[in-house]
Amino acid sequence: MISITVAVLASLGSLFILLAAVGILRMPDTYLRMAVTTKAATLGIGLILIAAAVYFHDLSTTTRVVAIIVFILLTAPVGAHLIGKASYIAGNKLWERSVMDDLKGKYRKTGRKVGAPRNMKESSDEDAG
Amino acid sequence: MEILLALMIGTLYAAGIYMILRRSLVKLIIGIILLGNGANLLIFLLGRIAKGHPPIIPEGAETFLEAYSDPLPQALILTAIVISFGLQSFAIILVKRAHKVVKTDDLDEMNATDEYS
Amino acid sequence: MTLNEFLYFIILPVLSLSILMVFFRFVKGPTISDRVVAVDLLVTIGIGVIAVYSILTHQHTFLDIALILALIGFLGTVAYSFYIQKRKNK
Amino acid sequence: MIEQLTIFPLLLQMALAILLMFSWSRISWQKNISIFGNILNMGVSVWLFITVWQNGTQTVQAGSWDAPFGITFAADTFSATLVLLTSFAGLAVSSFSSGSVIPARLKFGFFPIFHFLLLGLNGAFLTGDLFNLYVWFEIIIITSFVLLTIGGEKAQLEGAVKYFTLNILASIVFLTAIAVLYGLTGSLNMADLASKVAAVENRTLVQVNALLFLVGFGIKSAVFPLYFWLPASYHTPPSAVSAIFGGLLTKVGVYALMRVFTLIFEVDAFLENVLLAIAVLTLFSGAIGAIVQNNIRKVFSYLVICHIGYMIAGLGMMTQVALAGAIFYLIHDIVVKTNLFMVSGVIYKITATHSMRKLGGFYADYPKMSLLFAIPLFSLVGIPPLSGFWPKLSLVLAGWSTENYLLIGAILFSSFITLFVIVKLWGEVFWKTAGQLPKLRNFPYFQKLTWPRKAEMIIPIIFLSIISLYIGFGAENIQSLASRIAFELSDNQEYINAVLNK
Amino acid sequence: MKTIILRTASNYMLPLLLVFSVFILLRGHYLPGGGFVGGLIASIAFVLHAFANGLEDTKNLIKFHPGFLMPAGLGISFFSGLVPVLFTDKSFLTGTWYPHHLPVIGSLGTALFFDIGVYLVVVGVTLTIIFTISEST
Amino acid sequence: MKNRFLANILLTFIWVALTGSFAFANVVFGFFLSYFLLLVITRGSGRARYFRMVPKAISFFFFFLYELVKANLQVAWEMGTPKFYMTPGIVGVPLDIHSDNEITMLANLITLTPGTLSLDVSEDKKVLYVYSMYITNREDFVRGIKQGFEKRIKELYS
Amino acid sequence: MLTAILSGFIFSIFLIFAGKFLKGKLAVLSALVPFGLFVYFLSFIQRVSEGEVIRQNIEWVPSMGLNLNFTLDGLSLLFSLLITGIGFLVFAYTAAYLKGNDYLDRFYGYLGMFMGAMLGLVLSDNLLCMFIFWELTSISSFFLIGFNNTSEASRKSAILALAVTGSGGFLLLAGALLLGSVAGTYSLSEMMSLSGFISESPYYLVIVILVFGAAFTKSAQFPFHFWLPGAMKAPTPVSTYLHSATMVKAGVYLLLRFTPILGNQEVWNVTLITVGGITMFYAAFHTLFRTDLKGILAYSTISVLGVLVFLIGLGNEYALTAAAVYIIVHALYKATLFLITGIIDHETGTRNVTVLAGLRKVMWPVALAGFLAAVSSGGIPPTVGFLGKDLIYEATLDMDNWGMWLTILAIATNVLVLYAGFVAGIKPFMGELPEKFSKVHMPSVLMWVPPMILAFLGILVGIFPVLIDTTIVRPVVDAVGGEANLHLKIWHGFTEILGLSAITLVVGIGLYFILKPSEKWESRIAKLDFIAPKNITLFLSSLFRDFSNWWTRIFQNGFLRNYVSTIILFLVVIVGYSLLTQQNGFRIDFSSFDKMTYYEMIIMGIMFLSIIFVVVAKSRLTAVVAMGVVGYAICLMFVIYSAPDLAMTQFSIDTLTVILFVLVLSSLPKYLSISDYKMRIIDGILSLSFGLLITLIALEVLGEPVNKEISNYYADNAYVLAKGKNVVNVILVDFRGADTLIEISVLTVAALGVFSLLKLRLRREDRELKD
Ligand code: NA
Ligand code: NA
Repeated sequence: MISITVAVLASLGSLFILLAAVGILRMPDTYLRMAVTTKAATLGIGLILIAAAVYFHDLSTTTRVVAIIVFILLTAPVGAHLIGKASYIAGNKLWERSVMDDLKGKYRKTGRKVGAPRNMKESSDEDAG
Repeated sequence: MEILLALMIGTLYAAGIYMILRRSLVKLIIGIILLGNGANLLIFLLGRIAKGHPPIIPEGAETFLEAYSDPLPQALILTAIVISFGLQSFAIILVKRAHKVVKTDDLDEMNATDEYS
Repeated sequence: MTLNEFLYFIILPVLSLSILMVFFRFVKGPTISDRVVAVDLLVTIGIGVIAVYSILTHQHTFLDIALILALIGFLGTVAYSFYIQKRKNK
Repeated sequence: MIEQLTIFPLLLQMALAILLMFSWSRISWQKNISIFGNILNMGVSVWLFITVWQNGTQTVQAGSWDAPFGITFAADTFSATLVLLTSFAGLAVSSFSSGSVIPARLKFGFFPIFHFLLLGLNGAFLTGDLFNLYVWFEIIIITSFVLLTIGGEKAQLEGAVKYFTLNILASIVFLTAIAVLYGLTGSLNMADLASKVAAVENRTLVQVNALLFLVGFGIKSAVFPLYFWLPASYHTPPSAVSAIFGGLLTKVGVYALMRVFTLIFEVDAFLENVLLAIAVLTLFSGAIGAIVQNNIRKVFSYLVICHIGYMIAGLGMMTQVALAGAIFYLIHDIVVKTNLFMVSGVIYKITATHSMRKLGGFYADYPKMSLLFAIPLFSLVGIPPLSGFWPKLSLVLAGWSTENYLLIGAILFSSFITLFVIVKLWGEVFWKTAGQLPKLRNFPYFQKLTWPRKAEMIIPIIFLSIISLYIGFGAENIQSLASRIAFELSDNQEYINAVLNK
Repeated sequence: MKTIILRTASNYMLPLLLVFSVFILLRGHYLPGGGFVGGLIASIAFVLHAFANGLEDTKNLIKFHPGFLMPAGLGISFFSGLVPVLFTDKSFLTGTWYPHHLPVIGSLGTALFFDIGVYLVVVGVTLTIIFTISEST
Repeated sequence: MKNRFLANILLTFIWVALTGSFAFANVVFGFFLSYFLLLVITRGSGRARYFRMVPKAISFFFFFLYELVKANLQVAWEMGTPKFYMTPGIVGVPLDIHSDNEITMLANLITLTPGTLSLDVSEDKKVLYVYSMYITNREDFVRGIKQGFEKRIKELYS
Repeated sequence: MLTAILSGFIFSIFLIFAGKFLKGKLAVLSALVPFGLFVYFLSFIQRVSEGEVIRQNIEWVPSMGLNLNFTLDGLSLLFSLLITGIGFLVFAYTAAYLKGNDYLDRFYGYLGMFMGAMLGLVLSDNLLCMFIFWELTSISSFFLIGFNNTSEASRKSAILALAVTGSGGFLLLAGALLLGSVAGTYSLSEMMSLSGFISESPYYLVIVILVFGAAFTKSAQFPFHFWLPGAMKAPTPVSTYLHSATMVKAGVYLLLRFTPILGNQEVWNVTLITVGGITMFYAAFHTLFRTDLKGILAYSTISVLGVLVFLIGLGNEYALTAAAVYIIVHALYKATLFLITGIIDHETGTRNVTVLAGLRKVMWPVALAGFLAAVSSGGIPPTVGFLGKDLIYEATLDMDNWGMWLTILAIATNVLVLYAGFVAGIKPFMGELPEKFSKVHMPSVLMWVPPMILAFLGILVGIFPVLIDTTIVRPVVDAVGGEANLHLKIWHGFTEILGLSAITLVVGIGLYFILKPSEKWESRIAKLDFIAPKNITLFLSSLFRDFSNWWTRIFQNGFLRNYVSTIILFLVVIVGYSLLTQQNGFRIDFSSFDKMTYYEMIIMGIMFLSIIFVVVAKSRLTAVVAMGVVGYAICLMFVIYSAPDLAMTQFSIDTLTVILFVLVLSSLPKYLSISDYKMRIIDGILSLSFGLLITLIALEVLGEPVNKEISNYYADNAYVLAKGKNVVNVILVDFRGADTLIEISVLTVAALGVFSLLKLRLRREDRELKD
């Protein structure tokens, strides 16, 4: 019974991961690749991890699996958001068949958002030393 | 398996040296890092590798019940990795500072200290 | 077919294939963002591989590594995007 | 507690380093802690030396794990001697640094790092474990990097990039050698390795392994053709740093070579040829390198290389007489080279230049100081009976008995060139009338310093000069020490038994 | 790169990662982990926080210069090695154990304090390096 | 104060889960550990009301799961077929929620849902820029988000 | 005797501290030191002439066979008396000569040191001990020649002199050690009895060559003579003392000392006769072309040294006696001439013999001394010079085969020496006093008395040869192993020797009146300078310097990549040679390898490609990211091969490194691609061979049996003794805790380094290395 559950979960999980892989390979622009991969992979990994939890079938493993899933759910979207934003600022073009771009012109030519405050010293002002 | 790993280690050594032989500061550091990885893997390989048997004594047991992989090379590599990290961090900063002060990135232009004065 | 065989002959190959595809994207780029996305995904798949491997070898210890990967891999992504943005700002 | 005497120098230096870090940026505390600590360290080192001299090899099994399972620290006569010399040089440089290093550098951790370096040196001399030696090497390397770059001047950084890269390369080769050795024997304890390596059937691999160690340590000892990092960098940091580098850093490599090639590997015919060829070319390259330099610190740097050749020569010939000569030279060289770089520091403090072309007039202006400086200078040359003379006797003698005529030629040649170079330096720096040197504003000229700071610079030079003179005139004692070390190295059973508790 | 999203997430992740780092530290003697990895995770937590909130924020958070952790950690490790020398007649670094089994940690011994020292040093080192770099870029 | 206490309890719980031991001592240790850590790092944040949250959170979780699977299938279709049917674009979604926590949660959930990706939040926290693979028209898309995730998040935090 | 030797050194050290008091008139008191010693050595004449050998043995470095063994026999006594006697006069003379010089104390210090060294040299019975003093004479000579250290010419001469004599010193060292190891002792007196044994040793020739090298350089034999004229840059007392009377005779002393040990072999005699013969004539001939008084004296000194070597080479009874006498003769008249030259120089300000004339009118005692010395140098009876010259002819005529030619050579030399002596000792005083010297006055008593004493001694001994015959000369001949049956006589009757003397006299005096020293001659000979040994040596040394430059630049060329490739090439060559020349071929055991799994291959493949990608990447960030992938692949590898701790650490550190890179990358240089195609190929080949070497080594090691004794111990005891289950961690914190403690220290120092590197900014004036 456990074996079958594990097998099913793992299969589903790897399938979603495969999906993400195909996505990143096929999609025509950076944003699409990102949009496709984050979730598919997250779901896939979640399923595989659950499979492992089922397989080991003890409290400490389960809590660890839960922890990993929570971490991934927390970090994956944040990461995707960061790269997405960064690549938009870096000037990566949208796919030519895109229908709209509400962000167009929201960032200055220099790339920094209008009025955005400085954090970890974005510009590298080399001191003249 | 070992033969592939050995080739990989050779590749790391070769790539490391090749990068060090370039004229760019950044490549130099990357080369050093690759070499370090090669050396660590070499210790690992020559300490003999085993699959699926981490050197952790199972719960409830006082010693290993089945095969285990050699913990000593692992400990050595761990030490080596951490030390390399320290050195690499310093190297990265050194390069940054050197680049800033010497105002060139071409290693070939950094040869004033070898000239006679 | 035992569970182990199933994992070994079906699941791991699928994951490996995915890794190869993602790696191809990594090599191909074309932008640095694509590469970073690819690396991010590689790490994620790596977590899956480790999870499967831990079942294969009956070593739940390996899940701890998966945990670390999940936590820290993220930071790499943050750093890269930080850099991509910073470079643009220069 | 007393049983731990062997590692007292380590414990003390570690404690000092930590204490100094806690006194971050309180310079005057740091100076006092450092000097006082080093005096204490000298006491401990003398104590250790006497104990070893009277009772033979002392060991400490760290963590109470019997060798070869834990890490063993062992002080045989060789180690104890080097620890003793390190304590002399350390005390001298500590005081010299207090006087000469500018506050800006002192505020950025000069003293803690310096004590970490001393810790590393002592550790390298005392450890009985090969991987542990690697770790000690690394702390020596990193501290030397930091000391080399502290201040971040252009020349420092350019030199440091080379120093860094080549020393890292040495570490990698060392690590590679350790990997091979572990793969062959499964052990890291040097005494244990002695028998385990001998038992390895595949002698080719053993030889390959030995060569890897040779290259790794060779880079660190700055032998031909592996020395390039040294002339590129030794003249760039503050003189106090050059002093400890020039005196001790390359010697750790030599120590490691001597230890490894007497304890673990035997020097076969091929290795002997390689070592002797290296020795000849090192003597040659170092000597002629020194001739063409005009920066006094560069001159000394090349002489550092040149004189490593004597030690390698002794190792290559591998007779007890030769080893004794090499060790005598090692002892002499540590004291003298440290002293010479301090001398160059004082000269710099007085004139703000290191260039022989610009320097001059010391003899007329500072007669007593010149006389003092003459002691290390002419000790280096080995004007008999000063300290550099004695080891050459053993080395040439060993050369005759092993029929290495080319080597004798190289030894005499390099002695001659050393003589020539130092005499030329004497002419340029001390005799020649000084040209008009520009007066630098705000430069902390020696003349402007307060007397305690002057004393902090001059007393260590006097201190080491007295030791040099002792080595020269008390050569019998040093020779019997060197002979005893040579004997212990070639007949290592006592060391092995002490380490393995047999 | 100030984004609300990252900043908010980092506020959650910092305590999580820190707890996790201590967890990794304490169980190191029994399972994978230990002072190094623990320390690295802890420092990564702060680095993440610095990325999200700016360096000044993170520095204010820590309240003291992370460099202080280096001598402190070294001191703890060193002293835990000295304990057997000072209080028993054993060698330097000999594992000295409190005779009773303790909850959470298991056996309490110098090895644990040694590892805690390692942890602190690693945190101190990593943060010093990264903060210094951030300040001077 | 309360928040801090809650955070403390939450961390204690996580600790217990991580170590897998509910032994009294472990709980106490976990409590003091998280207390200490919070003491080190606290700067005041969040104003979650944990107790009321729980039931809503559970229903929310299932809603999310549903969306996740649905979207994944959609993407799977896109991947599996040789032709591309997508009509991607970036849409600025005006926000009714204002707290950082809420916005973050919304943005993350959008990102986690296949086919969409939160790119940025405007400086004034009024607009969330979302990238999506399927945009038929702006209003439908914006409504979809506001009716779905945003509404539930608002309920969760109220 | 030790006290006698040390007194010179003690005197010098005393001057370091008390030098201030030695200024002015008190300086003359310092002459008491050599005087006391002279008297002390005189007191031994009786005992020594009776054949007694006085010994003193003090242990110094017995483990190297070096002890302070002193013996006083005839030879040593002769030299000791010269050293102290002439030393006494020179010390006194100096007080006036250098009156008012700021550095008079230093000068006396060096003189004292030299005297001590010289005494040590001639009194040592231990060869190594002798070597020490030998070197000390070179060094003190260096300081004395360079006494006028602000003059570049002085400095150069000092260095040249030290370079030549110093290199000879190293030959002596090598020879001494070889001789010592052949003979089994360093004691000269013990070696005498081993003479036969030594000359049969295969090393005999080497020893002789080395000893000759030392002696010829020290005693300025052709072609190593060229340092001596330059050494005349030294103040005249130095020229007198070192470069004519004592130090240059150290080589002669050495040869005499070794005559009973190494002599009586053909190679010994022939070489010495040849070298001595060439030197004596070559140098004597050179005096014709000199106008500087000191130059003339320098060459005539070289000539006389040649004569002495020549005599030692002849080696017969006459020759050895002649040598002993000639040493005395030369010391007496040449010292006189030098001192006179010093007086002339001091009073007139010139040493140019073409302008000097008529000085007898202003300084008649000096003129008298000069005359006596010149006469003695010419070997005119009844001076002591006559005794010497006679014996030389006796010696050459005694040679069977070449006697005739050698005699002619000797006559020619003596003619020229006579000429030189007359030019130096008589010419400046003859003729009309030029106007510009009219204000020249008598020198101080301290200056003219010493040459006078020496000159009169020359006459005295000439008239009463018995004064030195049995007391000094015969013990010398005794000591060098000759049979001393000869008696010194001034009148032998009308023999052919007398005829030869007469010829010498007539031709010499004729030459003096015919030839006038002139600058024209001097400049003419200067055209031949390019083949002079000095210039050839200087040319060779400049070639050597160019070579040094070239060699140093070739290796220390400033290019880091060249350094790295040299090192790697060296490693690949020696390790590769050792690996590829092994007898049994490679022992790679493929069967012992596990089966590969596909996922391992995929990880390896990805890692491999990433490495390639790192190498070929065109942008910095891409390379860094690819390096990250390499790290992650390694991490997975660690997982697969059962190293969870490593995997964790590798992953964390890899990420941190990436962060570091990213933080500093924008301030790092853009990627460069400057190496040309050829360079890349060469580097590629070198790198690949290095990588291949490592792979081969790894594979071969894997075929070796495994020893797991230590790992097993860890596994067995990790929990039982160290109370931990993660064995890796137990090793880190317990079994090998020392490693870890240092490792965190490394980290700490690295952090401090980063901190100081980035935060510390030196103020301009704090920067070292402005030059
Ligand atoms: Na599709
Ligand atoms: Na998404």
